Amino acid sequence: MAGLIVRRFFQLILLLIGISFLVFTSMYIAPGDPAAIIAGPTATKSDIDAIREDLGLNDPFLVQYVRYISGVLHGDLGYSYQTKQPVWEAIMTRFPNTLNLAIASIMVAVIIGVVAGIISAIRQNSWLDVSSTVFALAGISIPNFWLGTVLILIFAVNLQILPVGGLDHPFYTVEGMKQLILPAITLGTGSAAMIARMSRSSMLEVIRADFIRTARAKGLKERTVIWVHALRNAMIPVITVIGLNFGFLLGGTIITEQVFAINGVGRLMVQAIAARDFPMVQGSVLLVATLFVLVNLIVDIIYVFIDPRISYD
Amino acid sequence: GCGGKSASNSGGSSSQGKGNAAQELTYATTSDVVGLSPILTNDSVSAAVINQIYETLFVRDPKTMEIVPHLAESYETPDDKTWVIKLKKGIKFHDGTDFNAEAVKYTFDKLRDPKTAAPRASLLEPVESVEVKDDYTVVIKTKYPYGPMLAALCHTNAAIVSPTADQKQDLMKQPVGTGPFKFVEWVPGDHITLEKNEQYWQGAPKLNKVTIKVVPEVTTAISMLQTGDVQFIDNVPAEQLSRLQSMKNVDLIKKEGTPVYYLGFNMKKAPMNELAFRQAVSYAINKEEYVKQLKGLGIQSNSVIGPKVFGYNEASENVAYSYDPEKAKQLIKENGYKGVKVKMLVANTANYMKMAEVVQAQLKEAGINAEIESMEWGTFLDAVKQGKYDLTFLGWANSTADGSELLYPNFHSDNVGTSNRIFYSNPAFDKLVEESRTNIDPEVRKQKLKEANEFLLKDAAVVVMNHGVVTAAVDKSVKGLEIDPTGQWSLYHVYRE
Amino acid sequence: MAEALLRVENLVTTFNTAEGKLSAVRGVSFSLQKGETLCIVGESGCGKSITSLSIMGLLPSNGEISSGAIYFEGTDLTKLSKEELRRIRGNKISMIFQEPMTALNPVFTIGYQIREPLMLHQKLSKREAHERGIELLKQVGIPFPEKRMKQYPHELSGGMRQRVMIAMALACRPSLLIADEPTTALDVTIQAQILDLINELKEKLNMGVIMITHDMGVVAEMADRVMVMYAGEKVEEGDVASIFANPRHPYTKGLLKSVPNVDDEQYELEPIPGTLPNLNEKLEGCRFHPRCPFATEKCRAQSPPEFKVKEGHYVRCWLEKGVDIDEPAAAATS
Amino acid sequence: METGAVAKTDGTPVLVRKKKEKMYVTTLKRLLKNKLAVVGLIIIIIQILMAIFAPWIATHDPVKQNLAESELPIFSDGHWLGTDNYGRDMWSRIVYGARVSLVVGIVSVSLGLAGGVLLGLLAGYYKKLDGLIMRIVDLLFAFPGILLAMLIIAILGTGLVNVAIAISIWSIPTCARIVRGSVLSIKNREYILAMKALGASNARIIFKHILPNCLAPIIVFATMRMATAILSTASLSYLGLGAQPPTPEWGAMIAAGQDFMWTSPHMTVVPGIAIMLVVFAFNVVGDGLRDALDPNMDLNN
Amino acid sequence: MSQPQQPLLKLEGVKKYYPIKGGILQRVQGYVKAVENVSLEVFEGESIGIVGESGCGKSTLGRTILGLEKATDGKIFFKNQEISNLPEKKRKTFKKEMQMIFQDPYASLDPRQRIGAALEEVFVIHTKMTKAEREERVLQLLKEVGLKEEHYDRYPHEFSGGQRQRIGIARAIALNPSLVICDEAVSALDVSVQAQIIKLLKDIQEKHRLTYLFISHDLGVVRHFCNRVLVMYLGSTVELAPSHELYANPLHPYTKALLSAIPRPKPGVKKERIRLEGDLPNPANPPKGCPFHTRCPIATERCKQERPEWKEVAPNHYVACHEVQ
Ligand SMILES: Nc1ncnc2c1ncn2[C@@H]1O[C@H](COP(=O)(O)OP(=O)(O)OP(=O)(O)O)[C@@H](O)[C@H]1O
Ligand SMILES: Nc1ncnc2c1ncn2[C@@H]1O[C@H](COP(=O)(O)OP(=O)(O)OP(=O)(O)O)[C@@H](O)[C@H]1O
Ligand SMILES: [Mg+2]
Ligand SMILES: [Mg+2]
Repeated sequence: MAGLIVRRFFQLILLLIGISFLVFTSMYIAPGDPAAIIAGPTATKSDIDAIREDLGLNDPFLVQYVRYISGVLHGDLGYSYQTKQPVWEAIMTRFPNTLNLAIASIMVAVIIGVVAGIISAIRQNSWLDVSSTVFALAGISIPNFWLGTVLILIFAVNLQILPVGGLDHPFYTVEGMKQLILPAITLGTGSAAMIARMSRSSMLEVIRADFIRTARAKGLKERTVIWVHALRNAMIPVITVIGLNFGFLLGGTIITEQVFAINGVGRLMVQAIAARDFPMVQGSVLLVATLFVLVNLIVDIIYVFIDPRISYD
Repeated sequence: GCGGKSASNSGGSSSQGKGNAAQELTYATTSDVVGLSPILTNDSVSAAVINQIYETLFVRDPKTMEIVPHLAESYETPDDKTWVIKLKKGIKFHDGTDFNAEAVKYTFDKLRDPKTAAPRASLLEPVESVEVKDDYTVVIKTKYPYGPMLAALCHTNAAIVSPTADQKQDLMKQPVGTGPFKFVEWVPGDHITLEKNEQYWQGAPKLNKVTIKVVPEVTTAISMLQTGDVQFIDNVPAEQLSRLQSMKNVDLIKKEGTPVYYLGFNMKKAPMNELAFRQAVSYAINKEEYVKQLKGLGIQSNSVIGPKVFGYNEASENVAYSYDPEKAKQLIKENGYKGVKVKMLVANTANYMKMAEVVQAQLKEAGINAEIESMEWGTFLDAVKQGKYDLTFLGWANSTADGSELLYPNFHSDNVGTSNRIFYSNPAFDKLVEESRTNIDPEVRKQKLKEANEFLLKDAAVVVMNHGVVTAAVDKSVKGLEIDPTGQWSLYHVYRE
Repeated sequence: MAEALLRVENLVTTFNTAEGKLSAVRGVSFSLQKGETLCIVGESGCGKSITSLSIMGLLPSNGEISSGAIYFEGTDLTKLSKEELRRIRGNKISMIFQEPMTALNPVFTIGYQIREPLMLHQKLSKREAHERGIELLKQVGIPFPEKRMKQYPHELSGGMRQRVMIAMALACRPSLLIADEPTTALDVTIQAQILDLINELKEKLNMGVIMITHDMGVVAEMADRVMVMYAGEKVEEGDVASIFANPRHPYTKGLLKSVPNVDDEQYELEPIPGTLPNLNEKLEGCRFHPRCPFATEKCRAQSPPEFKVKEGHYVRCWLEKGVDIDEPAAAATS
Repeated sequence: METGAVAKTDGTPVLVRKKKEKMYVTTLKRLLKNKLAVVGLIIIIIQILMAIFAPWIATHDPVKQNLAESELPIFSDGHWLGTDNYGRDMWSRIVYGARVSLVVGIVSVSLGLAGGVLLGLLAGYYKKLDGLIMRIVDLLFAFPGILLAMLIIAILGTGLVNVAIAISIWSIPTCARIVRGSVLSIKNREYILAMKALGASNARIIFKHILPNCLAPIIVFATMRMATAILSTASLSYLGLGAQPPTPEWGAMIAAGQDFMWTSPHMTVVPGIAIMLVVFAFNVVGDGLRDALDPNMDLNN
Repeated sequence: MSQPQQPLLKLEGVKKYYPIKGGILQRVQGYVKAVENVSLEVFEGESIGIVGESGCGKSTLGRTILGLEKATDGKIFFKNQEISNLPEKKRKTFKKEMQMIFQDPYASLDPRQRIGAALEEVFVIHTKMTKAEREERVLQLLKEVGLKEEHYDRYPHEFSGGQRQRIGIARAIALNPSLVICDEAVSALDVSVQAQIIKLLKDIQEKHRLTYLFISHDLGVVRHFCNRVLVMYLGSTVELAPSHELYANPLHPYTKALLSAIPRPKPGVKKERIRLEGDLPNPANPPKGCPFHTRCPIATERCKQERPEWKEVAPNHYVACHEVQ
């Protein structure tokens, strides 16, 4: 296990170098000139040229990349082209929001998803199963924008019990939790849907295994049989999906952040891409990649604890 | 929302407040400011905030669009390349330093310095030098007679910054100006807080606190307006009008504005470089029908220089080729444009997409197949610059509200490849524009602009889709808000009741 | 006569399969007294496991009891609700399953699985259950039970898993133990130890035991009574001495002849020719007749009823009625 | 999986066996016993027919504007599903939209599956490849979608095929991880060991024994992904990659309708329901398939 | 049998240790010594019975010979070629010749594959038979192990324990291998079927000079089936002798205890059996000296200290015990 962690750490460094190069190249290849965007529509050629020179965009590609990556290796993620703010600082003002939102939504998703999935597995083809299926499908087919807006309309505008948006109170305060509810539900439903379907299907596989019969033979309550004996065996694909969704949420989710006016990483990254703000894009991609590797590492470790037959040595 | 509900318990003294309403205001903007230095930014959101913190030497009277001195006391033009500007005395920056000629020189020189890489350095491109004559007099020398000089000085990018502060700190993050509001805090991506400048030279503003909040989604901003989390939004999209109108606590402000939106032809390519084709397209487009789609948030005018812009002349309206499907069809038939395929490059913002969809359908009616290709803004700019299009839609905010500053960047051959995105290049037209720019007599300038405008229309270089309407939706408690036709506004006179 | 511990009456268990409804158990009846051991023997696939699973109410999802009754201490298990049945399972009736490899949950430690029934039915605390678990493992002859408690099933050998199953089944000192080939994976020394343990508990708790096994040695050692099954039916039942000494059914005889003898190397195995009929095979008459060397016309036509050989010894074979089965009456058909 | 054998008709077999239907026939039969799955199949078939015969089914020209009749609600005269903000007939747009949306949905999910399943199988099975493949997958995951789309436009240009490529690349990391997780737990099962003992090649073990046993999560992923794929088309066409206006396409219709949620909710609801129907259909068919392929599943309930 | 011919399979000091992990970090805390220093020669055409306490490493030995587990140490020769460190690719030819019948027939069958397909697959892997040929062969195999054609299209879960075991047997003998490791291959079968299967295995052996490693607990079956018997205890070999000799004259105290514990199919007749007392040793931490000394009735001080040698005490009769001369 320690070996796994060390190995992952080295892989992470390689991955980060790889992805930064890839992002750098893509930004370079993709059309759009950061200087022209910063200068705005009114800019003249001389305005743009001055900005290009200032940002060092006239240097050869490799020079630019090496300059960037050596900065990163020294712990300097650079400065935003647009706002001149240090990238690290910009990301870190957003990240706590994204993290809060991600945690809240994954909690919503896991609770709803696993419960719905298991109920529909043990009551396969009953009305409960069908309605949970329909719920899950709605969850995945309804665009977040639509759901978020409707939720705002109902709970914030009409009932006035929850705030419309924003995320500026600490998550442990009542205010903060209130602010998290709607976005967490909006984001959570999609993940919940996937988790529900996954739990259902892998539960159905497990529920007919011999050891479930053993558990029943012991006279265990049906609840224990399902929630302890079957669930743990069915968890591998479910944990994978949870990990994936959590990783995805940690990357920020532009639509929900937009709808609920949450100052998160997703919005930052999208704006940075729109503005061709290379250092900012790089910084957020590196963050997302690191987080994702981390989440996956945790998932891989959880695998071992869920299924002792799995080993990585 | 950001403490919107708690707006009622501002313990501070609401001295000028009418009744007991808290003199606080939250404004929602769809995107964050880029920065708070007038020198280093060039976008409308930053400008809106900068306008509350900094001030310019001259301003336009929002009603008459006349240019009047603001930080300046008066000006004279001893010759047509020299501007001697007298400054008001006793004005202080927020950091306590004096506003004086030195500050003006510092600001303008910094803006012009290529090392600064100011995005709008071109604003003062005609300026040769800025000299301090005495503490409160600056002398600006231009390279050539420059007609729109005062208009340029009204522009946000020409707002005066505190030199001391600029040397000490990053104005992008900690702005220091002379304006009615002082900077308190900026949480990037989330909000900016301003407070009243008690020492403001015209007397302290009525609002104690102003919050500029980033709410990227208009529908959410409107919901916030409805719940009272936000009191003021601007740039209302047409689709949201009916919702806003149905809201009892909201006033809608609409005003004819300076922006202009037009369809541009790629003049480097056939058949767009043929007048007949352009005429056909102009005839084929039913602008009225399009403007109707804007539900009152657009003005139909054929003139490139809009009604609110210096240089407009009503007489020019009729010079343009207005909607006439028969003539369009006839031209198409005569010149064999039937079924010709053109690529319509569109930036993916809602209003351009709408223009594209409507025009595409109308052109199809006339027999021209336009294929829409939508693009993200940065890509769009690149593609346009490289001329990878046949037709496109463009807009110009006209924030100086001066016709020369519209025609010169957009259509003068000097700017082909940058702001002249349609590659329009015509010596006769260039000459007219130059004349309008290099003369400081307003009447002469007006005449030249009229001619240039009509020249463009006759040449069917562009098809004007509409002129903008500036809008705002405010909570009924908000009083005294006035919007400039350029879309800018000041909160100085605003109060709540 | 006192109420039997378990009385199975005309049990019919069917499966829904792609080929339609199949009966795996066809009208089996037997009973078991407290403190008695009944061994069920029979050809592999004849329905022994399914019979015991029917008693437990743990048939595979495509199986169901289509008729018959199972009285346990006087109550009909087939009529009980799931919850009532659950309370009995693992507590009063427990079962050792045939496949120890798949019957243990792969993701829980041995300790966890063995503690569960103790904590549930005997309301032991986790620590007490742990101690008890270790003790149980020791009883079934698992070395270093403390270590084993922390291991996962896949880390144990086949025999160890089987012993864990046994320990779990014995955990709550049930009044009825169903053991489906409990010692197949065990070496004879451990087997002896386990059999002793079962006998000891039987004595102590007056437990009834149903034991399914193929090992005639085990049968001889353990059984009070023996039931022989063939193709889903009971063909012979009697006390252990008379079954071994005086088997009446040709199948039983064949079975006993196929036992390899440890003490005599020259002993020739005599397998019964032919194979078990298919579940869906429509067979007129006695289900054994295609393989029976003594089959008569009657056997082919009519299913034999149960004949009494002597008190407690019953057989279902027409030969019982007058024909001497030591003289082949007809050529064997295989 | 191998099909149940069929006795050859050339007369050679000595042992005659009742002719057994092929595996897929059995599966299909089992599938057809599942009522919900049949409903799903019917919906899919209808949608496909709708796409193929769009010109005959649509009542209007889907791109023809009629600004005078814009935003008509549902059940208006002549437009039973109403019209959009340009007065285009919603029903006709839905019908034609099926063409783009179904194709993009199916193609991109299949492509994504192909890539993801392969990567997942390899990573899960071969310890040596695991690190490399999974980091590539992480890289794909962390790589911003918009940037990818812009890159595809820059390199491959626009067009529907490229949309499918972009969306399928988005599906790969998720799919790969799901598959890998299942492979990790299946590859240690005893029957895989048994296949190794028999001398089965790794390819055979992976594709014939591991893959079928981790089919359930793959099916779930694929059927759920359908929704996301169709919805993502909208954001791609917004970036200029997908179907461009006025071409009708469900995802884009929803996206366009969002501005009109207050005045004309049907503009989002109608295409939303269309997508949901497709996803519902694929999901219940997927469920049915899963059950039909699972030999442990009882047939009757 | 014991002519100085080349052995088909030769083990030299084979060891297999499993790491024991624990703690949050799943660190290796020790090793289970499942197979400890086993050396053995197996000749073509013979059957060697392997008996021993459950958990003594019989299955692990079988899996290690097949290469399913990598031996921790030692060498394995098959037909004179060392196979213990052969790369996976080169193994395939040997795999065809070495087969294993797994102890748990159910777990070793792919739950999603019908029996017919599972059996045919063996031929797909190793031969170029046509579909029809394969099918014919499979039907024949099914018949040989006492299953029916109808079973061809069934899934593993639809069989009884004994039927599954027969499927495992059919799969292992399908290719006429030269070595079959039978891990409790007949334990779940009733005696009549067992007798059939044993007959079948013997017939094949005669026909193809097959070699069996026959792991079993049923000493009766072993006696009938095997020429030689190997007794294992706690990963080590303790005795090896021709079966008649072993049954008649067991030397090692563990073998004696084992033989005395066989239940006889004679109700009422109770034979006195040797009960083993003492602590069962821990395979992770086997005792010093003779692994059996903790339970041995005749253990001496020497047994506690010194590991007994593996020595030939009579022709072809090997034993590892200090007390046997
Ligand atoms: N789920 C099932 N579906 C269909 N048939 C089944 C199912 N389970 C068992 N059977 C069949 O039922 C019959 C009886 O099976 P059972 O397991 O009771 O046999 P058994 O007597 O225990 O045999 P063994 O000694 O081999 O374990 C067998 O022929 C088997 O094929
Ligand atoms: N994967 C594993 N991890 C750890 N220990 C293991 C593993 N597999 C087997 N062992 C241990 O190795 C030892 C030998 O196991 P093996 O399965 O070879 O025994 P066996 O002789 O076949 O026993 P049985 O007759 O009960 O099947 C046991 O102590 C077992 O716990
Ligand atoms: Mg059985
Ligand atoms: Mg074993």
